[in-house]
Amino acid sequence: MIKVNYSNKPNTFSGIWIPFGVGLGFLFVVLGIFNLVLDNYILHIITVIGIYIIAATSLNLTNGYTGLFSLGHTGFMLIGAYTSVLLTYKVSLRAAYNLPSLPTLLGGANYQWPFLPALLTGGVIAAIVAMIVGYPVLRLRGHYLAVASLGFMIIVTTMAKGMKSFTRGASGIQVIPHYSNLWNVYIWVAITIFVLWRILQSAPGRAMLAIRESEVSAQSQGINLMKYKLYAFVSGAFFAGIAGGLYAHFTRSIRPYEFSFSMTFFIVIMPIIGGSRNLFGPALGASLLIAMRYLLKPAEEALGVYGLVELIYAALLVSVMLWRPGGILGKESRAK
Amino acid sequence: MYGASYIYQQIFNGIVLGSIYALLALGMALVYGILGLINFAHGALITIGAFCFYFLLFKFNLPFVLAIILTISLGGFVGFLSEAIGYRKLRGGPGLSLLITSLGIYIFIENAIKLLISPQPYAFFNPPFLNRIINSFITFRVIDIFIIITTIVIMICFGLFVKRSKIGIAMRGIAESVETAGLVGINVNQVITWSFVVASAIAALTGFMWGAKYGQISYNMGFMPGVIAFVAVVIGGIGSIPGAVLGGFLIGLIQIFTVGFLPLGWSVYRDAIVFTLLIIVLLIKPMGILGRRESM
Amino acid sequence: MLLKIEKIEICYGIIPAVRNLSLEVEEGQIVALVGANGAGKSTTLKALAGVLHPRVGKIFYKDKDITQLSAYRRVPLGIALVPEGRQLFSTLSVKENLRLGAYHSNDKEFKERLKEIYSIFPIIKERENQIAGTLSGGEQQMLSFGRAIISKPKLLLLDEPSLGLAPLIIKEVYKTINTIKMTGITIVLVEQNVKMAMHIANYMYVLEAGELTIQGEPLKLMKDENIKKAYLG
Amino acid sequence: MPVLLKIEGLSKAFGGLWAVQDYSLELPEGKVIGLIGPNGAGKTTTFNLITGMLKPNSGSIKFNDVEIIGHRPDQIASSGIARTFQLLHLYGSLTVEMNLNISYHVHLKYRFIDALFGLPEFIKEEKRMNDLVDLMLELFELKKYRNIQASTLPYGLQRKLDIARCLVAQPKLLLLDEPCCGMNNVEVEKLSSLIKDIQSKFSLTMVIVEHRVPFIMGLAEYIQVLDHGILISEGPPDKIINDPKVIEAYLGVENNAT
Repeated sequence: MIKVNYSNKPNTFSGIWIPFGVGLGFLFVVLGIFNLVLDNYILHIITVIGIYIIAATSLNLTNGYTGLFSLGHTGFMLIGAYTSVLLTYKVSLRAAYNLPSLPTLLGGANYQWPFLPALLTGGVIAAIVAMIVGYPVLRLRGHYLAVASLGFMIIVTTMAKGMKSFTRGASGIQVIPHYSNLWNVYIWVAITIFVLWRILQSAPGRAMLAIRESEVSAQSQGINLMKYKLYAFVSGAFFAGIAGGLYAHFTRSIRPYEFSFSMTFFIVIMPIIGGSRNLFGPALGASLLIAMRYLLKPAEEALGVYGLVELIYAALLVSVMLWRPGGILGKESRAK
Repeated sequence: MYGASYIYQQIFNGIVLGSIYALLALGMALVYGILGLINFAHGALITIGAFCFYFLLFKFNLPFVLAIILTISLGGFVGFLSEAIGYRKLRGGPGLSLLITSLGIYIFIENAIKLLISPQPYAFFNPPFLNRIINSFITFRVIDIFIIITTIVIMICFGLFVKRSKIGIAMRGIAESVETAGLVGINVNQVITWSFVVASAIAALTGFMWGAKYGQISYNMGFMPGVIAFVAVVIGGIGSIPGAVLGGFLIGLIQIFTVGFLPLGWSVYRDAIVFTLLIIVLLIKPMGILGRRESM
Repeated sequence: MLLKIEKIEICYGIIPAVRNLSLEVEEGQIVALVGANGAGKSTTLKALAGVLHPRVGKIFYKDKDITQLSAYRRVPLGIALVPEGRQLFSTLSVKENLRLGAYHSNDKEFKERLKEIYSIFPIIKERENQIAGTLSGGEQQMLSFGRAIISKPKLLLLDEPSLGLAPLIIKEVYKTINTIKMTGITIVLVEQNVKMAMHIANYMYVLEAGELTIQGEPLKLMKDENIKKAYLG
Repeated sequence: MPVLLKIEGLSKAFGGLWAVQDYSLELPEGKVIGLIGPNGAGKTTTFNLITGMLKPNSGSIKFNDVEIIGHRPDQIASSGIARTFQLLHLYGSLTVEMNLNISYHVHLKYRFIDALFGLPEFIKEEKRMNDLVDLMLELFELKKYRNIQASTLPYGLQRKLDIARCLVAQPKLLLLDEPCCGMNNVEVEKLSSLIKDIQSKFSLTMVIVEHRVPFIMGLAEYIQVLDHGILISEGPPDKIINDPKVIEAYLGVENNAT
């Protein structure tokens, strides 16, 4: 018989805040030490990992916990990235960068939104879009949902390419203010994991798990399927929007096709490889895959074998599916 | 506004593109019908077919017909391999694991090509006879006619195969019930392998068509046509092979019309329009145009 | 002995459906398995057909151990099943259904056998090109028989052939079963309709909650008061 | 006793075949009735109609005097109808405790903000849930399996868990669909006494579908017999067992139609 560790009951006030406080303290002490000890290149990688942790963890809310396989997550990241960028972009720079149609939203020539409200707005807009798209699309089952959400991603990227007066089309936006750093990225990592943890420890999270396990049963126990599917999809989209905004303000340049299929593939396989039924599985997958990418990149360039990283990712994915379907942190749970 | 000749030209172009989609959708529908799998790896066969033909004809200077035959065979073989390695063990497990695995196989093949051949696109030269331009009421090249005729021939052969041959009937039987098929004595594994081989062989051939038609091939050329082929299956009606073909032609026409008749800026949206159409169809008629109602 | 089951136990996942069951079938006989809903009759039959495999125990066919042999390999050995609820390929035509029944023979052999089947079931011939799903219940049952017999079985497994059919048609079906028996095919019959089964069977096994309770020749059992009880409980 | 569930003229057809035809039932609060009949008689279909999983072609179902036809299954469940399934639909890869927790869903009214910060409302309701779940684990002797994956439990315990989680939902009406499917006689007897126990403890109103006649005779005060979707007989157990129509449906006595 398989034992699953779920009995820890954090459902008291101190049961929530003590573990979170300890975890948060530990995280930032470690980051502080890293910041002192490690060089900038490695800190850069750690920051990128943080951004992907937010993306992968939030995607896992639908793909892992609710059993809705979405391939549209980067669409929401794109929305978050563009929204926050357009808000933080200096009005005076807009004309210079050929973005004339942009509303000057609040303030004069040198005004620009502060980072936090811009970032939050990006997340909220992504969530609103998820609400609108989710209502029709989430009625579809497994495979259809995968293709429809992939279609959503493609629609979003082509729109970003097509609406030139807002987005500068395929050439993308450069000289984005550099706001994201190790600290605010990891604050958002902590927030994402905390909120997801709370969702999973309360009624909505249990409803999502129920939907994954058996829609028939969930329904007959009073769980409104659409409501909780939307709940998962929209919360996931919000954090995707945040991840997108952090990403844009970290790399300082974005182009529509950055957010298309290959990024989707990375983010989708992170939870699967790390373990999609564990709160920290996606984070582990993200760390592993991104670290691997930075490790192998020099080799790839030196040898001139482009595609090596993706090739290894794909082989890893197929191997995990065949031999360890629960992922690295997953317990073998193929009981029938 | 538009002359008759322009309109016919667009329709013709739409049919050529639609032929390619229809052939892809054919194989996709076959595999989906049997395994319930959206085979993302189907798109990779297009790339494999295109590069295989390119090397055989231009690097090894094989005769055209032989190059085509070898391309098709290689496609079939890759289909066989992917089923044997990737999917067989996962059958009967959670439905999504097949889908995720097919994503993995797609990315694997795509990057294997990128790594082994080139990350840069190749110019695809046609054998000269295919490039001859014919100017009449509408303008076209011999390759266009080649695509249309090949498509028709394949469809007829495929139709006869599925309708008449023992294995074809077994494929339809398995699509209805794997369990019953096993009961009456059908070797289910063998038939499933065959359907992958047939679908992949056809997809490899479309790779050649794509290259010959558009003059450029690259490691990631197969993704979009592969996904669009599945959209064609859904729009036409899951479980219906004629539906898949119809869906393929419909999407081909719509994409060409998007570019041909809408204002210039709209051509960017041609893929987006396909998916918008998909979502609309799924909402209004979830079973597709010719689809049967799936039982509970 | 054509068929011998030795102490099998079969589970659906972890649901035990049949326990410690042993039975024997002699060549040329009709052996009936009867019992209430969920007693394990159909499960036993599925194990004989190879859809399910017992976790414990063995099945011998012509003295050969076939316990773990998969279903499609049993058909060429001469074991065919007429499944519960007929399970035709409802989107295929009548002829195509028969073609799949004769999957192990080539086109020429198929044509010959098709003639034989049509002579046994003339009604099927009339419907040759009709889609199986559009046949009436009785016709579907006949086609289901035809699809099984066309593989030239020595052992025919019938799973609730009267289920969901009108009384008059049930009589037809049982006449057909008798005809099939005359051709020398051994039959294992699973039936809820005990009276019908009693009329036709040479030997009966009564199952209850996955275990064998009573067995014997129908004439003897008919007098047994326990049978009636076994039915209502 | 007030009538809890009132069904009138309920009919459902699948592709032209009547699965349930003109079915009626008046179920007073606190009563247990049994629904029996051969395979395919329409018992499970009736349950699916009551719980909103299927839409009837005609008829009316009133629960607590409210017409529930057209309501979604989750709305019907929230109004106080719980059911088990013949083929178990447990949340297989979740723990036993989680299976029970999920069933309490309809009673949790806190907002997400309460859950997020662990506010009193959240803690109070979750505690209530945990207490009830503990009670059920005790009652159904599942305590030591609390942290075990539901799908790895032995079959008899899975059946028990299915009933236990229905009770966590604190339903006004409980529908049991073949609760002893796949059990041997000893297990059936145990289950029977357990259900009797619970019934008297919580004075539950129940409809039980079952084909094991002794089991149902011991539990139900009133029995309905379905055959081919039609109600062929109803009444107290001793009347049913001697009804020739019932014996015919079960034993399949030859019809004298010719």
